[in-house]
Amino acid sequence: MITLSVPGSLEYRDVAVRVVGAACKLFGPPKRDDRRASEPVAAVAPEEKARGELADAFVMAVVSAFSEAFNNLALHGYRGVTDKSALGRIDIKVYAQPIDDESGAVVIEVTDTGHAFDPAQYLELPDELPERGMGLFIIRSFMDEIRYEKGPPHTLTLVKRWSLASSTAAASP
Amino acid sequence: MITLSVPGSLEYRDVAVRVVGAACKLFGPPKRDDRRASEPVAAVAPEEKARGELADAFVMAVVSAFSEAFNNLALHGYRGVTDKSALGRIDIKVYAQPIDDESGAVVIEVTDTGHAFDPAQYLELPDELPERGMGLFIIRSFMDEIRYEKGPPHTLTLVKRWSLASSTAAASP
Amino acid sequence: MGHTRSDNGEETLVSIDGTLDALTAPELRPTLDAIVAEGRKNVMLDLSSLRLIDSSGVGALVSLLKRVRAYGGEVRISGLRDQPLAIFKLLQLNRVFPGQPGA
Amino acid sequence: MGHTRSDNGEETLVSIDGTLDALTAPELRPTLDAIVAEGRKNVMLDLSSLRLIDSSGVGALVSLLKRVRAYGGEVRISGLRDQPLAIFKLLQLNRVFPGQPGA
Ligand SMILES: Nc1ncnc2c1ncn2[C@@H]1O[C@H](COP(=O)(O)OP(=O)(O)O)[C@@H](O)[C@H]1O
Ligand SMILES: Nc1ncnc2c1ncn2[C@@H]1O[C@H](COP(=O)(O)OP(=O)(O)O)[C@@H](O)[C@H]1O
Repeated sequence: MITLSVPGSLEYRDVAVRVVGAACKLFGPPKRDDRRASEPVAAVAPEEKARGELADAFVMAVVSAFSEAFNNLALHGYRGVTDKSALGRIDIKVYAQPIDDESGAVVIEVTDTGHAFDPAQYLELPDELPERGMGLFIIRSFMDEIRYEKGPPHTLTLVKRWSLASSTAAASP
Repeated sequence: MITLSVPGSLEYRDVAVRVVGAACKLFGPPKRDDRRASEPVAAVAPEEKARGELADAFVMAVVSAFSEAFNNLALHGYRGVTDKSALGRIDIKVYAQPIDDESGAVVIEVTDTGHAFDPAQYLELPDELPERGMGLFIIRSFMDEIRYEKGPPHTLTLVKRWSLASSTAAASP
Repeated sequence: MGHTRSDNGEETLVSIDGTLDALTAPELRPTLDAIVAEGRKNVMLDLSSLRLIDSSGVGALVSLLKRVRAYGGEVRISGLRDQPLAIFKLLQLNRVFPGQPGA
Repeated sequence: MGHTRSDNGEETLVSIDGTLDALTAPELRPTLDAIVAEGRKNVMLDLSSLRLIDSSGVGALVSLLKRVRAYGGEVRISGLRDQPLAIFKLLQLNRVFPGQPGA
């Protein structure tokens, strides 16, 4: 498990996104199959390519969703906090939930002490040409599970699953 | 303050180094002088260049020193731990120590529960062509202060100061 | 995020690189507002060096699109790839923003 | 870290990119060991794409240098810059490793 704690302000988003991105590489779908390291490169190559794409898409989805969650905390959760020293924090836990050798999940728990909200209220895009209100839609679309536990502290849990079966199937001749 | 906690193993070094690098950008010498934003670009340019170099060198030094400290914990501090689930953690705190508008310091505290050691024993390079034993030399050379408090938990504190006076002096015609 | 604007006759080209998000989108706003204030009708966004975008970044571009269309202009995009492409597809904006002229 | 080895007559060129550190140096070892086992006398390390090095990475390169010198060969480096250059200067290794032939 990796834990990170930063002040609830947009400046810290970049640090948090980097941690989540790196955590996906550690806990998400592996790019290389170490068990096949002794096989000839040609046999492994197409599968490696499919795995690489699976891993990249995984990181992309999780980083996109997490960024929206972080934005919401800094912009809405801690809205109206003008005294910087009184600013609440954003605590992030990232860990792997192993399923088997070929699949697993990455879980991200984001905890804050700001305003609460009800994610069930924001299920659809507000407009055909939306300028805001897309954050929760992006989170829901890119993650497999989203849970919210009202506090304070409030915890938003994001879960993204992966399975090598989908990538190896695509790569098989 | 930013806090990060990871298992005491080399795989997590990259996450930790990213956080420390990003923290240096937030807490170290600023690249831009926001007070001069309204001045013509030509007047600001040479100073911005000097500031950019100061900031880059600062991040380089801190990241290099911190990487060595992390290596040492994973390789020596938690040496001999074979059961991964019993592996101790590395807790990292990074914060700014403001001095004035023109200078400050970044403080990194690294805490572990592994073997203790005495940094005062490793003051010099072991050899003219060293293959090991360079870590503490690098830490000492790149940081302004290093403190070690024996526990457990043990805490290694690294301090690096910065001052814009040196960069603006260099950039003045 | 970095961006450049260049005017070439009727066309205005805006190239955006790096990360366009809640933190950096405000830096882009004055450039977009000026384009609207000047009533530029043919705006091209080069997003080939854009690495990451979030909903705030998308919001800034959609706002530009709406305002330029309001006076009869058009905003095209080119070079969309990786994460920004995934976001545009998800929000079905790749249909809303036309691509290169003639493409 | 990525690395490539190519042999051109007498010379062996090893290009190393990315981060050479405690985690990745072990991946480089087999290549360096093979160079020594084959007794290659003229080794050039291209470090122009090396972004970050730590003491373990330096240790691997110094170990190569010592072993190649032991049988009368030489290891040169080229392209050192940024953080790796700072580390080599600090450890005074830029004097130990000769640069390009004739440089
Ligand atoms: N962490 C949060 N704390 C408080 N309110 C939130 C939080 N996240 C979202 N909200 C509320 O949900 C609404 C929809 O969020 P979102 O879909 O991300 O769009 P946007 O942030 O662009 O408004 C927000 O406008 C806000 O009122
Ligand atoms: N965090 C630590 N815990 C235990 N021992 C340490 C720690 N850091 C350093 N040491 C001891 O100090 C020695 C010198 O460290 P260093 O200068 O980094 O070189 P190296 O790691 O290459 O040996 C190490 O070999 C080790 O015995």
